[in-house]
Amino acid sequence: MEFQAIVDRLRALNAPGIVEVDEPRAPDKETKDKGRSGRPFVMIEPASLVDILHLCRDDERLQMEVLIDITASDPAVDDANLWILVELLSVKHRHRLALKALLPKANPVLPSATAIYRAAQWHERECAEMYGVTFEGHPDPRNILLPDDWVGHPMRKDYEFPTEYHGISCE
Amino acid sequence: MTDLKQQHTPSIQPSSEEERILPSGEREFFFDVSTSDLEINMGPQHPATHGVMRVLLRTDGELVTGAQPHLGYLHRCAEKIGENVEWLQYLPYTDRYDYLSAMNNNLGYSLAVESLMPELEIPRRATLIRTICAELNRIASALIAYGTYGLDIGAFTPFFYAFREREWIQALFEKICGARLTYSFIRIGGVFNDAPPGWLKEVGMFCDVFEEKWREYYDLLVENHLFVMRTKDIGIISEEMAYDFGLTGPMLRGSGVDFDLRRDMPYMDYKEIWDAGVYQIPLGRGEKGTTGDCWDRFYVRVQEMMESIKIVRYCLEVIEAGPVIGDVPKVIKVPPGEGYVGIENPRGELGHYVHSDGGKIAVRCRVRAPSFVNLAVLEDLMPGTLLADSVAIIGSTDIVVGETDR
Amino acid sequence: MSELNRQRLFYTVLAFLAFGSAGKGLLEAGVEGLMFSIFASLTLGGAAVCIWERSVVRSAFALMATFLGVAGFFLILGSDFLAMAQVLIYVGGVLALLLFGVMLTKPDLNERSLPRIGAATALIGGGIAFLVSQMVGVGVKTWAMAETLEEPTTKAHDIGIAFLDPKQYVVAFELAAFLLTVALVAAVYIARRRTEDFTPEEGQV
Amino acid sequence: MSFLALVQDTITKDNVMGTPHDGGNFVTELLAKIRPEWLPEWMFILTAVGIAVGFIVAMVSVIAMWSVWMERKVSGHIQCRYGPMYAGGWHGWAQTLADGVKLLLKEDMIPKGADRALFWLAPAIVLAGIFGALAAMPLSYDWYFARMDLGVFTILALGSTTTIGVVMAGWASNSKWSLYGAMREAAQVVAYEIPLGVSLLCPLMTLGTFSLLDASREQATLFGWDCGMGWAVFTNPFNMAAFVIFWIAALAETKRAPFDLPEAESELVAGFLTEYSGIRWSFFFMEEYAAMFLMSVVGAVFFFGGFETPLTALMRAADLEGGVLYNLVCFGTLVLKAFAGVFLMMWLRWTLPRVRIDQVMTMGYKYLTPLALLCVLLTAVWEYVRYLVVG
Repeated sequence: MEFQAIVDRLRALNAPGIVEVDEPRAPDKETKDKGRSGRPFVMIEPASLVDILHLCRDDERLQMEVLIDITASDPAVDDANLWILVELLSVKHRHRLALKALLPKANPVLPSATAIYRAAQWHERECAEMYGVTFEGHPDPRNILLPDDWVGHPMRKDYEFPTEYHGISCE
Repeated sequence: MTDLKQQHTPSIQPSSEEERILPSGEREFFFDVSTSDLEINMGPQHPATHGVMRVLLRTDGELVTGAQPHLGYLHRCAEKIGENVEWLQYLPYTDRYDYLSAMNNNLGYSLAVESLMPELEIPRRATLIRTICAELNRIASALIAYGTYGLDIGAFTPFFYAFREREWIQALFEKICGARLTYSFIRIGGVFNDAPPGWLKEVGMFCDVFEEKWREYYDLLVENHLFVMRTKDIGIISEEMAYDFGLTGPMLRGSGVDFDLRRDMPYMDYKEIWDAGVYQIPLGRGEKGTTGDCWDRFYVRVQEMMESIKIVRYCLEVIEAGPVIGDVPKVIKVPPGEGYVGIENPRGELGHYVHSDGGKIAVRCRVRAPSFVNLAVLEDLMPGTLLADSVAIIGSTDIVVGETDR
Repeated sequence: MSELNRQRLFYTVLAFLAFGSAGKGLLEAGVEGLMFSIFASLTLGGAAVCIWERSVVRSAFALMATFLGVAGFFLILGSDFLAMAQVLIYVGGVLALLLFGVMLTKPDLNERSLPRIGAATALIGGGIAFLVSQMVGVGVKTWAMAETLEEPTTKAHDIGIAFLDPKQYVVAFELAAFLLTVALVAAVYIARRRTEDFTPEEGQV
Repeated sequence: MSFLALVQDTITKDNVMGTPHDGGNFVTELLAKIRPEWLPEWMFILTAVGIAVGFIVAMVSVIAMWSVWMERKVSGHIQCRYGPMYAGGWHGWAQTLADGVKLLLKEDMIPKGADRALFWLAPAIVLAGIFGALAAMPLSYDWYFARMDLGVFTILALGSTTTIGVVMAGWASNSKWSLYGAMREAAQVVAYEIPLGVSLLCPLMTLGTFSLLDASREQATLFGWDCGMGWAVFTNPFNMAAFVIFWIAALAETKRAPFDLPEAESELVAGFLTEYSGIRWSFFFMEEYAAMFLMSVVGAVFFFGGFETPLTALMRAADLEGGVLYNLVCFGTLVLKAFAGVFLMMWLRWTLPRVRIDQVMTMGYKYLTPLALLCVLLTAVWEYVRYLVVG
């Protein structure tokens, strides 16, 4: 299925929380729009992420069996939001779907998708330690790549690098 | 750690749940002797964890009752570095996460960046050289997987046989780009330089020799009775489980799922090659035991080497002279946008999510590492197996710790 | 006296006993006496360690000395078949199995509350008295030595005859075989008992 | 006729050869010629024993040294490489010597949590066991340390004590990997001692003796013809089957691949050897190689004719029996045959993957033991028939 067909299907299913559909566009000099390249995605409300994932997995025409990735992105220091990026893949129908949600940095709380995809478990752990996103209902919310006692969330743009670690200077 | 300790309750109450079906089909019971479980650290310096990974095992005699992988010993902040160096400067870092298939990593990253640059045209010769290099590297990586899996099972010699051919591949790479392990050869817009004279011919020679040697590999391990005894019916991943854990690549195909990104979501010229009917997708069919067992995964990897050879042969046939790199400036400025490209790495889907705001440096450079995802399945696979089986299972996931930790 | 010192004293005394008895044996009865003394020290020393040692696994290892010492006696008496059977079965088989079970226990030196001060002191005191009496040659007469250390001449031929001749050991042989078979069948039966046969109480052996 | 009587007849048939030479061990004999008058007998015996022990120690060292070099070359050539090539010049012959020096000079570490006494004792017990077993091995018809009529029984018995040393090493290391190695060793050896012993019964019944010397002499004649080719595997087909069982069990007893579970590198790091280093570590390897050699000797003597080849028969015909040359040829024959066995062990090790512990147990208890017992029965029948026919 093409991207547009997937979006239509999602709309037909009354998928909750769809904010907008963002597709790449050519730059436009008149409106001073720099344009956007890359691949299209669906913008959603963070709260309805789990519902949409449920829908995507269980609907027989979408049938996204595989959760490829859950990660976050911090677009800029002064941006108020984190981006939550979800990649889905349908093995049977051979199509992909990218989801994106804006999550306020002030209160980065998101329901966990672990119950739907087990694959989410480790991605969410990584996302949590790197960006400080709290996944509610995650069964094993420990650090995965960083040490257990690591302070701060390194992938945030405003992260300050530590000057020492356990008495060892990092200068 | 804490989690394991909470679960730590010596099994005194006998129940039918403790019944286990042995690989041989017999039923075994564990009930009469109440022993205390042993917590044992497999790694980070254990020979079977393929690098600095640690698995915390809970064992009852030889039986593994709990397993918990601990990662992060090789964490090198690859993604953070990606947000701090220029587009092209990041390319050598991609070599370092899956250091056994560096060409494929270069390729994945380059394709992801190129997906943000719609104007950029990749010359056909560059694409074909890319394909040749990526497939040769896939063979080299599969050879390591083959050899080290033999080591895990206890057979030493296949490892050296695999290295014999891998050495040739590395020599080929050395001739084309000067490096043997971390190539940085496939660049944004094409490849670094053209193949030296005679190189393509030597690749053809390699293909001829490899086809003969491959038979040797097959007889040495794949059909070896002891090897089959050790790997069949161990670590069975069902189709549903594979989906659930997001497995990709040989792990998924070992479970009998016919899915290969090269064919099903073609990038570069793979669609043309598939349409030419050059290669097939080997699948695990449970020939020796159950579909999705360790043997099936291993079998898929070994078969894929041959398929890669076929692809290389096709590329050698159709390749023509021409430029090898598109019109790329020294300092690349990528138009704003965000893209995700997943390619078929030897270990599964290697995804790069890149986000550009139009500058010289990425805003976000995410690596979706296949080993990282594939490793998560250990937690479910290992309990209920023997200690030796757990080693076989780790080996069959074919992880590269550089990639899991990035 | 601390536990460690007591242990050291015990082993020192044991070593003195062994060397003393060996020396005495050598002086009084030549090589035969020497051999007897060595094997006797091994047997008794191993047994003493086995009883005295706080670690179960060490006790089990000490049994090896006892078994070897007993095998040595058989050798002195000229029955090398018995000696080798003793080593093969008791050291190679029984002890290995014993260790297999015992090793599953924790390596905790304080977990056994067997003879602490009383037995150890008694043993050391007795040992010293014995040593002194032996060395000075007062009181205790030496045991009568075997006449000679005979060259062992057991042949398969003789053993076969001895085991199968109705006038010799066939009854004992058959009885032992029967006993072992029963034990084996019973072991197999126990090993194959099903889960349902077990009540929870039984499981907590 | 009952089975019992059948066995009895088989055993009691008069096929024990007269011993070609009745005397003490050759060290004692040699020393007796130069014994001074004033030397008391016990001191003389102690000296002789000391020299013999020194000889055995030297023998173990040489066997281990040669075997290690051989293993490295064999594995190298199997694996498309050369193995050691530099130390000492010709094909790296001095590599093991150099390694030995390195191991001697290495720091002798005992882990903090280890049981020091047992940790120290374990290599000693392992070595003592194998020395004792080697003492029962004759070098030729006239050269032996002890004339043992129970030679093979002694070898098996004393060889089995090395198990205790290995178990002790594993336990004393106070490492979980070592403990696993020790437990596997205990379980494995107990399981395979039975098929090993039982399968050896077949040639023992054919030859009618426990003594390695007599067994070898017995195999000189084929159908009454002294041609040096009356090997047990030729005179009785079931001995060949028994040899296969014996060989598998011997591999398990010497913890060689595919039965190297006690030290399974990829599973248990190094098993019971994990915490050992330096010369202590090398003691275990000396034991392993000596045990391989010893098992090959037992196999060679009881299945493949021992000292006997047509060459020895020829020398007997030429009336050279008892001479130094004859003994040297016997010795060389046995060593060659034994090293052929060692080579076979190495070949297997570098070819086959390791088996799993439950497969080891299944193989030992479910297949090898019953098969060995069946072999014994069939051998008995065959021998009885042969006895009736040939007489």
